[in-house]
Amino acid sequence: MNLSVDIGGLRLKNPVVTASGTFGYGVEYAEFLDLNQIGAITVKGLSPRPSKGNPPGRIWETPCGMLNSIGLQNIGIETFIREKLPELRKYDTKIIANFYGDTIEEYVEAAEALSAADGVHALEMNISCPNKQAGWIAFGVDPVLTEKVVAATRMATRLPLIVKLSPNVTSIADMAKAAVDGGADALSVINTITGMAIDIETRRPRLSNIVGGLSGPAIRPIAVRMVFQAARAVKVPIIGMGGIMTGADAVEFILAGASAVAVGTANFVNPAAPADVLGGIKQYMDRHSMDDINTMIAGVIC
Amino acid sequence: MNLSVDIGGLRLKNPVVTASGTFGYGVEYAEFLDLNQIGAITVKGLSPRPSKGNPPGRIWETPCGMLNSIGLQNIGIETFIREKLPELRKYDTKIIANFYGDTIEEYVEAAEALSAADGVHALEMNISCPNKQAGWIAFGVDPVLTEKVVAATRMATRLPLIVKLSPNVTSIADMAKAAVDGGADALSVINTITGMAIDIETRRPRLSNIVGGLSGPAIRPIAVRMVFQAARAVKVPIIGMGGIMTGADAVEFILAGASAVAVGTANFVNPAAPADVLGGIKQYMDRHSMDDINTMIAGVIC
Amino acid sequence: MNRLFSAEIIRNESVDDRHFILELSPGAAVADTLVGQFFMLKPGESIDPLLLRPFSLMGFTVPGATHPNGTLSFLIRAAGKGTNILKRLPVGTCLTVLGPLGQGFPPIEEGERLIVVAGGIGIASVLGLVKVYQDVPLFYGVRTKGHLLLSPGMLNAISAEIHIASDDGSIGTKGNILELLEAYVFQLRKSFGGNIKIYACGPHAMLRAMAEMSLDAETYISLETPMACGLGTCLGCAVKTAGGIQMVCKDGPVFNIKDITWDEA
Amino acid sequence: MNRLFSAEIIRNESVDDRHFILELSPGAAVADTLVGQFFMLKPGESIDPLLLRPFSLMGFTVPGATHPNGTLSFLIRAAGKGTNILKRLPVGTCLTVLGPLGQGFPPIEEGERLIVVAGGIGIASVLGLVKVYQDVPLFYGVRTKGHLLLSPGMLNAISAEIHIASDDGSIGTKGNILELLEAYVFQLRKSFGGNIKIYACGPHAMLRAMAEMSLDAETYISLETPMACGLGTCLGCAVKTAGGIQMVCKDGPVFNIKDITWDEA
Ligand SMILES: Cc1cc2nc3c(=O)[nH]c(=O)nc-3n(C[C@H](O)[C@H](O)[C@H](O)COP(=O)(O)OP(=O)(O)OC[C@H]3O[C@@H](n4cnc5c(N)ncnc54)[C@H](O)[C@@H]3O)c2cc1C
Ligand SMILES: Cc1cc2nc3c(=O)[nH]c(=O)nc-3n(C[C@H](O)[C@H](O)[C@H](O)COP(=O)(O)OP(=O)(O)OC[C@H]3O[C@@H](n4cnc5c(N)ncnc54)[C@H](O)[C@@H]3O)c2cc1C
Ligand SMILES: Cc1cc2nc3c(=O)[nH]c(=O)nc-3n(C[C@H](O)[C@H](O)[C@H](O)COP(=O)(O)O)c2cc1C
Ligand SMILES: Cc1cc2nc3c(=O)[nH]c(=O)nc-3n(C[C@H](O)[C@H](O)[C@H](O)COP(=O)(O)O)c2cc1C
Ligand code: FES
Ligand code: FES
Repeated sequence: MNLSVDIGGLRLKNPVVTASGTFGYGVEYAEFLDLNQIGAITVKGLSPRPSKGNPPGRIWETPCGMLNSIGLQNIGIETFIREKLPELRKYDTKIIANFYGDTIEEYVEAAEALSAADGVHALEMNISCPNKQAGWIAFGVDPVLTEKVVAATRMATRLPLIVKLSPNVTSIADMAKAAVDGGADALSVINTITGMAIDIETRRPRLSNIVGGLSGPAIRPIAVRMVFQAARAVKVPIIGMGGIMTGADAVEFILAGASAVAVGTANFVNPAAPADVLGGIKQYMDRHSMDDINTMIAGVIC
Repeated sequence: MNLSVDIGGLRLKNPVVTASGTFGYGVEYAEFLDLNQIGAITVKGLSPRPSKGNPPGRIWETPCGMLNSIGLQNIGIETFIREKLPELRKYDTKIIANFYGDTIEEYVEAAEALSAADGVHALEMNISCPNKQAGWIAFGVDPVLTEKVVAATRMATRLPLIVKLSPNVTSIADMAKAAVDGGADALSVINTITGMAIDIETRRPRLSNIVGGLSGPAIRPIAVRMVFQAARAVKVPIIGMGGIMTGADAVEFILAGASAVAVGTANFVNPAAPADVLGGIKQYMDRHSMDDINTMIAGVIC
Repeated sequence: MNRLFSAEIIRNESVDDRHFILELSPGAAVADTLVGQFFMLKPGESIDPLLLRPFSLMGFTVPGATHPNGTLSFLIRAAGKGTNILKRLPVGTCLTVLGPLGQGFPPIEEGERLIVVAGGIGIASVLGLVKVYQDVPLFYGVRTKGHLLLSPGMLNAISAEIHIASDDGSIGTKGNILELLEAYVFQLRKSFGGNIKIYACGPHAMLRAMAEMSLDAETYISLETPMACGLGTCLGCAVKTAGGIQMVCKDGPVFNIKDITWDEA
Repeated sequence: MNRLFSAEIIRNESVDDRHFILELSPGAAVADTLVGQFFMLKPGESIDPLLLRPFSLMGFTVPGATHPNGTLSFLIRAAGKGTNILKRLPVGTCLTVLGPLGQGFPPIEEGERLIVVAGGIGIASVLGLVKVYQDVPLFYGVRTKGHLLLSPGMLNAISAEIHIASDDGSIGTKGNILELLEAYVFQLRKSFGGNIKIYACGPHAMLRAMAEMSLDAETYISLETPMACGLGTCLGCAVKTAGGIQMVCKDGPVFNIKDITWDEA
């Protein structure tokens, strides 16, 4: 059975990767599953300098989902390279470094620093986190700015460049095109959807940041739709994500047009989720006598 | 206890209304609750001429939600006025006629016809149904077109005009402003979010229309956020909706900025839901010794 | 008579690995129910699964001392999320129930002959017919012996004329139940000039095959589609018919087979 | 020793209307657990509620013939969706469990004196301390007699020195347990020159009040925040400390009270 897929020059042994921010720096999960067995580990979003994130009141559960406003807390690229990467290099899997900047210059700086590191196989550029304020967010929702920031970052790295799109837009197809025009080798679809919850007893928002990003099974139908639309709009491979809990969910994304899938919130419910999702995909392929996963990509009949 | 609220000139005895398309033409539910006790009945979306909607494969359940692509099947305004309205006039509640057109002219035509009818108290203009194709959808996602179609319709009626916004946009605040600039007396926030589901066994979309609208508790955090953002952007009252199942959910929307709330998908799970939601709001007000619901509107502390 | 009521589970019994019988004692009087009508049950109190699930009424008992509103019983296949939750609910649990809903099978008039056809779990919708009209022939097709949902003994007790076919021949005739049916109707037609009626429920493929057969009999079938409201208001359970789109929950689930447009249904 | 395992419910017993004791028999060996550490339990198999719920280990039994991996017991308040589901799960149900997680209370050294303080359901986190260190004084505050989660008899069996206060005076001293505590520490300090340690768990308001008291004792408290991963990876369970943001699930839930920044925690 061939499970290997190509994500814009990044060859994965199988299509299951972890979603940034839901799997720490990867090594924390070695206890629960064999990290060598997953396609890639995407690490928590990194910035050139450490970031302390938002004040407490960072997560809240909602129907079949959760809101988070971590605010991109991270140890910074330097510490990541020094402390985490050597650990990660021990595993026979690909490492995708998710990163962001507050300005175009920071994006470029981050991409350069990560590209120079030994053991980073691809970059995932987050232009879409709903927890950052003001101008920043425009990178993820204004196609002109998207193309600009992607193009600048593109110049700064030879690694496969994956751009992670925001679902908080009118047209995911336009955003996908802008990212590809800017030079993206692949797309990640989707990041979290902006939501809000209020404690009716205290009248205060559940999150200190007021709004946060919705993830989990609740958003899956929206994510599948966006993967489908993005896949029809551009030719580059797509990593699909949003509420994947099982192999069947993953297959739905692949049929919709994803070449790989990322497991996110599911890791909190089951720290061995990526392995279980992979197992489910294999079972499905067995049952349908498929011997190459690539024949399934975008296989929806409509 | 004062529960009465004003929705752009439409005075409701209490803030609980039904969401269009989830309560038929109202009378079907007389068996399950006292229709006199709810704030208003919003009827299924009407068009100048009857519409047969989409082929079967119209609904599918998803985690804590459902997709629908009914495609706005309806009996047409004429039949509605002749057959349903006389029945509805027997109840001491307000009737909100939800409607749509395929062109600006049809919007105007619909608004005129409904305004001339005896027993319609307000119009809710649907510019946001994700089940209609092509140009139509632009009314709900392009602020320039929104303002234009609302302004034209505004000229065609003296009834309170409620514009129902699409959540499938980058900025709900901009859409809210456009609708108000066009002349909306109030806004309904939100319609369904475009989603998709695939049957992995047959590889076919679950809906004949491929995509459909996601509703139910799954979308509640997104809806609360949009009500909050819209309420901060404009001064007109807002009818909040999206996944309201209980009184507590309704209170969350009111605190976020809604002056009234609509119960939608919940009616399918519990045909007496509007009465139960109203009961829950009253209990909350009792518990917090509130004697006027208006003091609660937009009461979130942040 | 409120069609929205609460009912207590008084029996939840496995028939085999996948099927179980759920018997409910309603908390309020239930309207008279025609065979072919259905009820919607809420699987537990969670909002996932969200919607009520539709099930045909398989049987009922009349009000009595222990159950002042009688009992309702359903034969259910554990097909997915909701039915698997129902399968595990302990006796004593209270469920939200909506019904009776939809149109049942039209009553059989004097001088008409009824033949009942069931495929698999479809037996649940039509079993009541065999009980009501007594000794009508029942044609029951299953994959294999293990899938027979009622024992031959039980079946024989409700009708003198039971015809069983299984795909693998492990019980009854080997092959398709529709072949037996066709032969039977052909024979019956020779001796009986009146109106022969066939009432059927089973998998989509079986019903579709019946539509393509030229049986000289008026045929009514019970259809299944996903449902939300069960009341004809959401317009979700559409089926294409000769007369345009109809709602399975309100105009059906029983339809004259002639009226169904099969290409997309 | 896998921290992700399945465990069978062997006891699910009401303490009162809102509280219950859940005892589990793990399907695999469980790592040694310090008092103050916690486990996360999955409430049923549904995806709503979605996340695991954190609970302090109240007690355990060592491996034996019936339960080869010992047992774990939790005292739980039915607070919302997840805990209400747990409350109704029948004995024999298997649950997914993750743990032990976090940092427990630091071990007591020779020559130190421990005082344990609990408010309401907080008793679950600290009860183990009273068992482990034997006859340490326990200060236990409740609203009213009915809220006492363990009978006075049970409490006396585990420590000779139980101090109870209730808001309404229906059991123990009327008033705030912290007043009793304050007086006790003041007295103890007169006779004891060594390190006095107070380990506490209870409602946020109680812990905050403790932080504002000037008790001459090193105080450790167990905090609660909503959690997703329990492993320090989601960065969701943040608390503000003197040393910056820390994670309750990994750096805590036990913290030195001095380190907590209360204005926003
Ligand atoms: C009028 C009618 C009568 C029925 N009578 C019976 C009966 O007597 N016994 C019995 O076992 N089953 C019966 N069914 C089918 C039964 O309703 C479905 O098997 C059940 O809803 C599946 O729910 P689930 O949560 O287990 O499956 P899931 O796959 O988890 O359900 C997902 C969604 O799809 C819908 N769905 C899935 N399969 C079907 C289906 N075949 N028909 C309709 N909706 C479906 C569900 O309602 C739900 O909304 C009947 C269906 C209809 C419409
Ligand atoms: C380290 C730790 C130890 C705990 N030990 C115990 C214990 O021994 N006994 C006990 O009864 N309770 C304990 N709690 C609290 C318990 O976890 C919550 O009451 C429970 O998660 C509420 O879940 P729910 O689904 O019933 O409530 P819901 O309100 O439906 O939950 C909604 C969401 O909020 C979170 N949440 C709500 N209240 C709390 C809270 N107080 N603390 C943390 N998260 C919350 C839930 O995890 C969930 O994500 C502990 C909490 C923590 C963090
Ligand atoms: C707690 C949390 C933290 C996240 N942090 C990041 C991040 O740092 N960078 C990023 O690109 N996406 C981040 N995400 C988004 C996820 O990678 C993913 O796109 C999203 O959660 C949808 O997938 P899911 O529903 O499977 O979780 C985060 C999500 C969660 C829940
Ligand atoms: C089956 C169905 C049909 C609907 N039809 C209409 C409609 O005709 N016009 C309209 O404006 N909104 C329609 N809606 C949207 C609802 O009115 C409401 O905005 C949406 O479902 C969100 O609320 P909820 O989550 O409470 O259902 C429909 C929704 C559903 C589920
Ligand atoms: S299920 Fe709603 S119309 Fe039939
Ligand atoms: S719960 Fe995830 S970091 Fe603590």
